[in-house]
Amino acid sequence: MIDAFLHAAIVMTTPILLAAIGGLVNRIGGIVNIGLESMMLGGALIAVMVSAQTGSAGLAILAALVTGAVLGLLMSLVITRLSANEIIVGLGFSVATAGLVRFFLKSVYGVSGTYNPAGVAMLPPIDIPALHAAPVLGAIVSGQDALTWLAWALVPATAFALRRTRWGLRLRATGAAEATVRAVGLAPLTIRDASTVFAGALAGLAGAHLSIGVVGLFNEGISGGRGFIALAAFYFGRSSPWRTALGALLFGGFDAAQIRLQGHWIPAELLQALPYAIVIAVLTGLGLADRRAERSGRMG
Amino acid sequence: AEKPVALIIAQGGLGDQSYNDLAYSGFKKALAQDKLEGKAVESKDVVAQAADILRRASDAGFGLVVDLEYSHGDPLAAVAKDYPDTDYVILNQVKPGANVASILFQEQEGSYLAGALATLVAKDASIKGMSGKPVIGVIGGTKSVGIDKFIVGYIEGARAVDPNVEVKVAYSNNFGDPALGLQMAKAMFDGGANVVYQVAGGTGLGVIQAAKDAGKFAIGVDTDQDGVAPGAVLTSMIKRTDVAVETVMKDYAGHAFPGGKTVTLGLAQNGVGLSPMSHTKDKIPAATLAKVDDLKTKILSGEIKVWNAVDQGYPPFFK
Amino acid sequence: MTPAPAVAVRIGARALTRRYGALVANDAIDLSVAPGTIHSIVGGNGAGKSTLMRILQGVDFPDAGTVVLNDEPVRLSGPADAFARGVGMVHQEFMLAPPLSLLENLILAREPVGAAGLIDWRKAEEEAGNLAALAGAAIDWRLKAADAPIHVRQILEILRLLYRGADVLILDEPTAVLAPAQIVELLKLMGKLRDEGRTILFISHKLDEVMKCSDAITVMRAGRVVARTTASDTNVDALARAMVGDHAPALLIESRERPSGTPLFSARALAARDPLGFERLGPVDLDIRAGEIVGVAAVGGNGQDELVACAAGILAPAAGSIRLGGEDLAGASTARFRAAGVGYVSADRAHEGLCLTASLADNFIAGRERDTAFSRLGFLRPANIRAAAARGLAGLSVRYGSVDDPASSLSGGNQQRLAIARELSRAPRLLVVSQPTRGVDIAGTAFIHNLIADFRDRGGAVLLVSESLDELLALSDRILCLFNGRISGELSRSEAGVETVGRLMLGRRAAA
Amino acid sequence: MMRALRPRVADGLGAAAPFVFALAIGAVVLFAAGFEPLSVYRLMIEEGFGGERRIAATLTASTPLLLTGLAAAIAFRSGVFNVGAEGCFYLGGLTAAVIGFSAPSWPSALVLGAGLGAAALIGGLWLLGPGLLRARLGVDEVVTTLMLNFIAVGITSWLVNGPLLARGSANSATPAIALNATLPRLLPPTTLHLGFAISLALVIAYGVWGRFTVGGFRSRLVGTNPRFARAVGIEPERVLVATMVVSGAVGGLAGAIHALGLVHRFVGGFSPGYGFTGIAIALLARNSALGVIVASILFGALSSAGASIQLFSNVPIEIVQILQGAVMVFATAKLGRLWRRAG
Ligand SMILES: Nc1ncnc2c1ncn2[C@@H]1O[C@H](COP(=O)(O)OP(=O)(O)OP(=O)(O)O)[C@@H](O)[C@H]1O
Ligand SMILES: Nc1ncnc2c1ncn2[C@@H]1O[C@H](COP(=O)(O)OP(=O)(O)OP(=O)(O)O)[C@@H](O)[C@H]1O
Ligand SMILES: [Mg+2]
Ligand SMILES: [Mg+2]
Repeated sequence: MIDAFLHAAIVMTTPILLAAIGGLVNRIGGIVNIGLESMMLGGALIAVMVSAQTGSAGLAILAALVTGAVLGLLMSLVITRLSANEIIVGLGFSVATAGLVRFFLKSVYGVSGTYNPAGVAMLPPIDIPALHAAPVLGAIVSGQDALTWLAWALVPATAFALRRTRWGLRLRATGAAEATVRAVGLAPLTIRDASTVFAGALAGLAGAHLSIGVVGLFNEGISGGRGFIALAAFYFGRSSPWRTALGALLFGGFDAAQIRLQGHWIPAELLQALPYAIVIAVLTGLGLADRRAERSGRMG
Repeated sequence: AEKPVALIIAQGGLGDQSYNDLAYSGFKKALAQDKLEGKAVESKDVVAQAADILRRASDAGFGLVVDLEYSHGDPLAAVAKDYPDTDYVILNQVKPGANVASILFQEQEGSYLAGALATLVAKDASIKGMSGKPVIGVIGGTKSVGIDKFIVGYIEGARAVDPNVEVKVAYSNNFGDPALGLQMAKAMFDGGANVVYQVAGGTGLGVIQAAKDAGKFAIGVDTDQDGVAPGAVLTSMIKRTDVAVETVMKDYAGHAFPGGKTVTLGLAQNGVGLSPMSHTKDKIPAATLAKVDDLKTKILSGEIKVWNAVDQGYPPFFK
Repeated sequence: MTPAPAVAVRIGARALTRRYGALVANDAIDLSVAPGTIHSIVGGNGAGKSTLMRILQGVDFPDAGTVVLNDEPVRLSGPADAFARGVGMVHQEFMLAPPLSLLENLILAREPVGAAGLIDWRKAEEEAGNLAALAGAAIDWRLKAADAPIHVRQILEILRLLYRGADVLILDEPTAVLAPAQIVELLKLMGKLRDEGRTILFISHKLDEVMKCSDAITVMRAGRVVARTTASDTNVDALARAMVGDHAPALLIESRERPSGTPLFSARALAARDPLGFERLGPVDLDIRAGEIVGVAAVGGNGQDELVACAAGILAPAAGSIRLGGEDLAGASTARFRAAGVGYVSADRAHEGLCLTASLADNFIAGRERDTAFSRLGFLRPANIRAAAARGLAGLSVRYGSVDDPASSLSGGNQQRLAIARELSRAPRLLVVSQPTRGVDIAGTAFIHNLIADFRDRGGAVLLVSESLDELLALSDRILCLFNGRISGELSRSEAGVETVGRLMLGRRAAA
Repeated sequence: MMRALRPRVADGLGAAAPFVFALAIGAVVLFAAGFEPLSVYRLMIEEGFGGERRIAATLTASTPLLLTGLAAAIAFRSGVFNVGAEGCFYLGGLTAAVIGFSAPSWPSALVLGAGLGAAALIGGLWLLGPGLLRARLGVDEVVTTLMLNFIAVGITSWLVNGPLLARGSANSATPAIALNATLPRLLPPTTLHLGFAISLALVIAYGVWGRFTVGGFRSRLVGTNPRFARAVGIEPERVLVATMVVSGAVGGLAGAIHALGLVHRFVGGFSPGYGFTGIAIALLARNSALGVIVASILFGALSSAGASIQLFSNVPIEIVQILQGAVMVFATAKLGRLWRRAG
């Protein structure tokens, strides 16, 4: 029972984590990405289409990555080059992309909402025979797909890259002081665009994980608000990949838990609202802690 | 020729893999068969635009308006009074008016049979994948009384064949999230459920996928979903919304619109019922099928009256 | 380093023009800077100095004319291009990423990378160490830029140019935020760099500095070059005349004897933290009497900002008490401080002193909108508001279009006049003033000094913080020196001199 | 007084540009799908504004947007990025519906007053928390108000499925409100109701408030420069909390007017995202009252025409969503830069 729960928690965490890492990097570069949802949706659809066409999950993933990246670039250009408000652009992108996806499905495939072609190649789970039998660990790591591994590998990799590579340094500088970055001869807007492209690519992968990693079909509701959950996760994480991962895990774990807890203590509607309340509670706690630290002061 | 027909799509829109899609397919079929003109109207804001859309269609010379949106009941009754020459159809509720036809479904009756079959199959360890224990599940797309009408009937049917049955109930809060549906069903299968009934539109496609992965059974809903994953879908609780729309349009084309009448579509009218089970029939012992048939006969004869959560409220065995 | 090339003009401009709308910020500028020299550019506020420098650095682009490098006209594509040609600039505003460490700020855009494309921190530290040694500065490279003292940030910006291999250094008002001792250090460093063959473009409003360090001087006024000279051919007065044109202002403030009586403002055991939570101030005791200007001298980051913020009621003290005219203001809101009679002229004109997007009229009455003169039953009285603003501005000889224009339409010096006028129009009892003339030209400075002295003469109390010792010595009746958040000495007007104050600011004892 | 509403020509052009862009993008999509964009747009204009009834339908559709746009504008003006109007809309709608069906014997004015007032109160209280959190602890209000939307939807759908469910209803809905609780129709038989006039009046009052009152003056200073505001003795925290509460109250009121004026009960799917559309409207309007009115009516027309054009053409409804999304994308973009770059 606990094994199944842990396994499900990891599966549910993967798309949130992928999108949240992207959103985190984007935010460090200076853009709060509200459009992750649309990039997920685009990635999910393209993944199913390419997978059904070619029978290759690898190509499908690549296509989802590119789709998310292109959507990210488009969104970024409006924000950086036309100085538009990132929040409204992100919301608009989500609305317009949802409409476009439906419009596309109707006019190309003559279907509404769901696209369920034959011959979708799924992402294969990676079994680790040595760990399969291990009690808790086996359930967590065995039988997960490549995108889940990628998502978790990205956590330390992102933390490392932010600290130790020139791209990380430039990204942090861009988010903190755009004029400075321009003055030293770099192109802050391009750096910012690159971070949105990265976020879009990861959100595209998150979509692919949902459509060809979990179910093998596309539905217009498949992103299920996970882009917004990812937003909460990286806000929670502030600028730390590890804390962001913790936030994503909180939501993924909660999703896995709530489907097991339903009908036991509280009504399903309220149970499902709980993670949002937890986010507020955690932010309040962090705010209080900051305030206390400020009150008690530091030695300088 | 007759004046054209308008079909007003309910919340959730086309693509819900369920109610709207089914009605729409009946609508298209009727247009072709009866040589009618017609348009379907979708709106993100369908709740608020009730009277506006109904009046616009009536003003624009549509002769029949079929409204799928539940919240349009009262506005439809009001608009219908102003347009005596236009016919209206409302579903799932009864509204007055000589030019208004009401269509009611008895989804609880078909769900009752689904629950009974699910329990019998679950208890039969000779069927591949079944544990032999009376544990089954159901996943609703949202917590609402319209969905609970299915769920209550399902539970009642399960209890009819085994009072000790355990029925796991959960709601996905989303009709379009198959990944969530898959995880929810998986949790139920992991928890010992043998058969899971889905009443959750696109989310339910994930439930079927999970049954296939787990070597258990799902039960489809609305359309015959047995073919979605042949062998993994035990049966489907078919609700003939398409037939209802098709029939009423045919009557309209033939100048026999059932204005002022209430059309009830239950087991007796073949408006709801189980699918032919073309992929699974062979795996199920004949006695089990006979038992389900027997229950069906009893419902038809009135010997069994299945609980209708919409009319009767919630029964004591369901919270 | 780069050997001085055999050219006549290392950097310069030819008929260079830059317009902002109707305003001609640079009007057919010709400039020639010889290699291996320190070339100063002086001029009043808005003369166009920064604009010219930004164009030379490729951050901005001319509408007509060209930049000249090594005798050749060139078209710079951007700052990266300028860096590639050996030209680097320290901007008037700090160009550092606050949350990054000093080392990270140093290497940004030219990071040493080692194996696998990772930043080679050891190499970075080594180069940083060499540069610090060259500048004769001790720098904790791990400190966040936000936490570093101002002079360290200023030095870092110069070191960054050297790190990038620039041999032309454009320094736009680098001394504006430094204490006297630090200015001396900086000028020394500049001389050393020049002697090594580098070319330096230096901008400052402090003409004595300019006289001290320059090989050549170009004077700008209203977008044009009005004089070219050398330090040996001119003097401070001549330069000032060239800058402002005909009307050179008189600069004489009379000192006052120390007034007696109970203090109007009195702080006891006052302590405060900066926004990052570091103890910066205190505990200090401070009294100010009506009719007295108390000046505070301190090197940046020694608690004077916190003192000002506490006295103005912007910052809640970590400990201690503040009383004004007997009223206890401990824990009171800014609004209560103001109601009690505190006026405040912020050092941060653009963000705290004014609301640049709001109209002149709104800026003038902001904070008094509830007065019956300006509103009735919650409704504003626009006619009264505009009339009051017009009256207020009339006495300041501020040039403006309409009181409905945004405050951003005023030049920097005029913005400062507006900010001070607003505070004085409230008839405060205590005026807290921080850096009243930072970046203000000579004429504006004199005007502002007169406003402050007038207020004192009418019985007002003034707390004055300034980085300019000249200003403190010209205005203050009494000078307090802060070092490490504590009062390191107190001098009367007659005792105070640049030497003594400078020593106390650095925590050393005053000479007997 | 009209000065507050008088548009500046340049502002007007600036605000129209996003629509032009969105229409161009929509035209490409339509063309690609084999439709004639111009005739689709002509049909949309006819369905949006062609005749009294269509105009009434458009104004009805714009009513909730006027108020959610107003709720957003009030907040943005003071520098608070409140995205929580959606949640307030749900809570306000449910509150008003409950009062509306519970007191069938009260005088109409009383029950309407109670319904609208209670909804405003609930909406205001709902956002008091985020206001205080931001003012006291610096907790980002975008996240807290976004999260509160999900929570409000959860709470209302629980209530409407359980304790407040109408007997015999096959979907989540409260009983219908009593006749005394319905806002009167302005132009029968169209659905245009008194709520439109109330909403319009409130937006105009906002324009007057923002320009001519002490409160509007303070909110503008706090919104553009909070440090300056503090330095001259205005307390940004007070303004911020008050703003959040007022914004929430307007959001709650919007829901109440929607329930009492149009839907006549609370049902599942009560708002198709009016709160979020309101954000777009406020940004598009640059927080000006006139802008809110114009943008609300345009979005209302898009919605009402989007539904009814389907009766006369085969254009998929998604074109409305695409247009709306595209307007949002370009709402705050400085489109002039495209030309400067090219030129
Ligand atoms: N980006 C800009 N847009 C519009 N006007 C500008 C801009 N930058 C500078 N100006 C105007 O150009 C003129 C010259 O400004 P500049 O900053 O070059 O003056 P400065 O000599 O450096 O003055 P200061 O001594 O105050 O630093 C001023 O009137 C200024 O207001
Ligand atoms: N310092 C302040 N900062 C922000 N808002 C304020 C401040 N003072 C009052 N308000 C707001 O202005 C409105 C009027 O309040 P009130 O009459 O107390 O203002 P006031 O400035 O104290 O007036 P008065 O000067 O007449 O005493 C209230 O909405 C209040 O919240
Ligand atoms: Mg300058
Ligand atoms: Mg200056």
